[in-house]
Amino acid sequence: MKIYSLLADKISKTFNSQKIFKNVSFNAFVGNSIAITGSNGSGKSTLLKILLKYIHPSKGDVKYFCDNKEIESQIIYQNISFVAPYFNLYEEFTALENIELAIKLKSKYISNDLINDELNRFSLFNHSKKEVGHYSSGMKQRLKYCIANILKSDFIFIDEPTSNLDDEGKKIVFDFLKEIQSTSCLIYATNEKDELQFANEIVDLSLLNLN
Amino acid sequence: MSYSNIIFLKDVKSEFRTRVSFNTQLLFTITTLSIILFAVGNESISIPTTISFYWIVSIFAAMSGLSRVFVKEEERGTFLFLFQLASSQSVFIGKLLFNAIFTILVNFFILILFSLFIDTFSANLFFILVMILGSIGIASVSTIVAAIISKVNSSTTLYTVLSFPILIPLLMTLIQASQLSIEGAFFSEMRGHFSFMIGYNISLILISLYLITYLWSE
Amino acid sequence: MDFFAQNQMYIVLSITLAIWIGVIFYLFKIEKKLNNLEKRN
Amino acid sequence: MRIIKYTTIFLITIQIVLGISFPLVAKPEHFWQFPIVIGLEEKIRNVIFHVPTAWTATIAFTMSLVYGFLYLQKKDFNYELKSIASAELGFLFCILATVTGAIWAKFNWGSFWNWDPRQTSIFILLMIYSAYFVLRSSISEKVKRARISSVYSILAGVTVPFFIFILPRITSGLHPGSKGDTEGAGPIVQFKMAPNMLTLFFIGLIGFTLLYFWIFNLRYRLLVLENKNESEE
Repeated sequence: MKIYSLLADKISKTFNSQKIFKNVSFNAFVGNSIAITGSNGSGKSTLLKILLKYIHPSKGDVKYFCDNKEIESQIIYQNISFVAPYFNLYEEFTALENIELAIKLKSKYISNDLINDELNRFSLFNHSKKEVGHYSSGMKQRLKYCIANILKSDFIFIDEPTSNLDDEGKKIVFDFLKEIQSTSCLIYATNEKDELQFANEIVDLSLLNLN
Repeated sequence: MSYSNIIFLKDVKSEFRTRVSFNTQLLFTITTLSIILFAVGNESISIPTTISFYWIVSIFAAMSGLSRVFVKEEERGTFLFLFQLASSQSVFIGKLLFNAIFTILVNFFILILFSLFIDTFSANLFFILVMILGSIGIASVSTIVAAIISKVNSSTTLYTVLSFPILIPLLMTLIQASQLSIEGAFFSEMRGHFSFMIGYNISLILISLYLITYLWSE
Repeated sequence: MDFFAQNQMYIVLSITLAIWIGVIFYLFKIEKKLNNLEKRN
Repeated sequence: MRIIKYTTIFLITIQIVLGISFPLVAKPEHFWQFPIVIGLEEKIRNVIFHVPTAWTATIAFTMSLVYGFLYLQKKDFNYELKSIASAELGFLFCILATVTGAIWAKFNWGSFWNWDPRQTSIFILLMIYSAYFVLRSSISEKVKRARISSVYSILAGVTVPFFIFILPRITSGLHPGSKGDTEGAGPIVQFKMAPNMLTLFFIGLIGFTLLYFWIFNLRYRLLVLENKNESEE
């Protein structure tokens, strides 16, 4: 079993000379999940996107390690899954087609009944043939979790885990978070107090915030 | 390499489902061609003019259809989903394949329309070869500029302003080569044009593969 | 009037030189301003 | 920097004084006399300004391309400032080259603009870099603007050699040095000029290149200052 870890080293981000946060450092690994908290606009989502290497940090850098060997940022996408309310799946495809696309691109081979179990777990089984465009926002969010769980990526990033979810959805996601906390390196952003239970280390951006 | 085929097939499937840009391009060619036919009336036009009409229709159809290939991902918010699934190069090659085949199909459609409606126009093998090389070139320029545009979130007019200067070398050679091919030139006369177009396409694709990695993240 | 006929060339020369000297002074002025600005911070 | 300044002044002043004042004589004996070139006569003096500006424009654009590439590799913002400074200068010299070229065309071929291959190349160069500046102005965030404009300058840079070296050769045109023009004097001069004219020609080239480096240095230092207090606010 390879040990994966992520090192954030003094990351700071300024946007056109307006400082968002400074010197964020932590080391995330399997079993040491990180929660990023802070008031709205303190840059939680920006920090998450920097960790994903989707946004360049102004200072400091993000390094991924597999058995203490740095992973080149060109191929880091293979080990990452990201769940957030502000991106969409392919709405003209059905749930199965979206899942199939993700599986093929990550060259993973997963049997159909395992997929059906996962869909069942996230209570999407009887909608799996419908186009994602007709899904409610809660169902779309659950489908993103379902894809992340099927791929079993080593790094899982989540922005506002329980957004657009009803109580039943929250329960499913809480079980999911508890389960993956021990299997993959979890980093998530939230400001709901009851979600902090899944983190071993909390990074509070409001303290580091300057403005 | 197979990842880009998956991306290509995904784009083809989503194009079949929505059929948005395919219809706009076909309608575009029909309207532009009908305007030309009204203007020409029934007197026969010389070969250079038919060639210039052909490439005007083809370029502007490409300009209107191909610029959306990356912007669509940004607008519909699916970019972050794609970002976590594939590398910038495989997505670029996938989109490039889609654009190239898409342009070739549209150009064949224009070819048929032109041979039906304009009698002086008779496409031969060399012309089709020129057209295919030209479509690959147009597609490669459009794909990399579409990637730039998708990051700048501004109107598609910027797309035309950015891609036109880069297309000019290809356009000049295309017009000369297609003129020669229609007039029935031998291969030896057109070898210079073919080698230029092949060289131009290869260097553009290689440069774009290097540049796309810098366009991938914010 | 034949003064202009023979040596038009020197008129052109003097105008060009005038423009060129103007450019040089302009550049030196900018350089001086830049040096002060750089000394200040 | 000091040597560059004074050599520039020295070289270009010589070029202007000698280039304009040397008389044109049918059979030159002394070194300070130019041979008359049939069909050009006095208009040959345009070589003092037109060719050096075109030459400096190419250097400036290539330098801008190189700095853009370095910025992408090294992520050091100073390279980006050098790339902008060089692109602006390139644009200025390109306009100068177009204007002097048009004046030359007016007297040599009767009209200011007649789509001679070399004129189309300069025009397209202007279009490329106006697209570059339009692109720059449509992005607000400093670092993103730097990255995307460097990407575009490299992408457009690939086509520039085509215009300068291939296009004039494959299409016939009126410009000296294009296909079918025997006596030839394009950017790649066939050195049919008299030796003294030739030395003056090179003095001009070196002088203008040094002038470019001098103004570039000033512009770069200005941009650095601008960038510094912009990020201090």
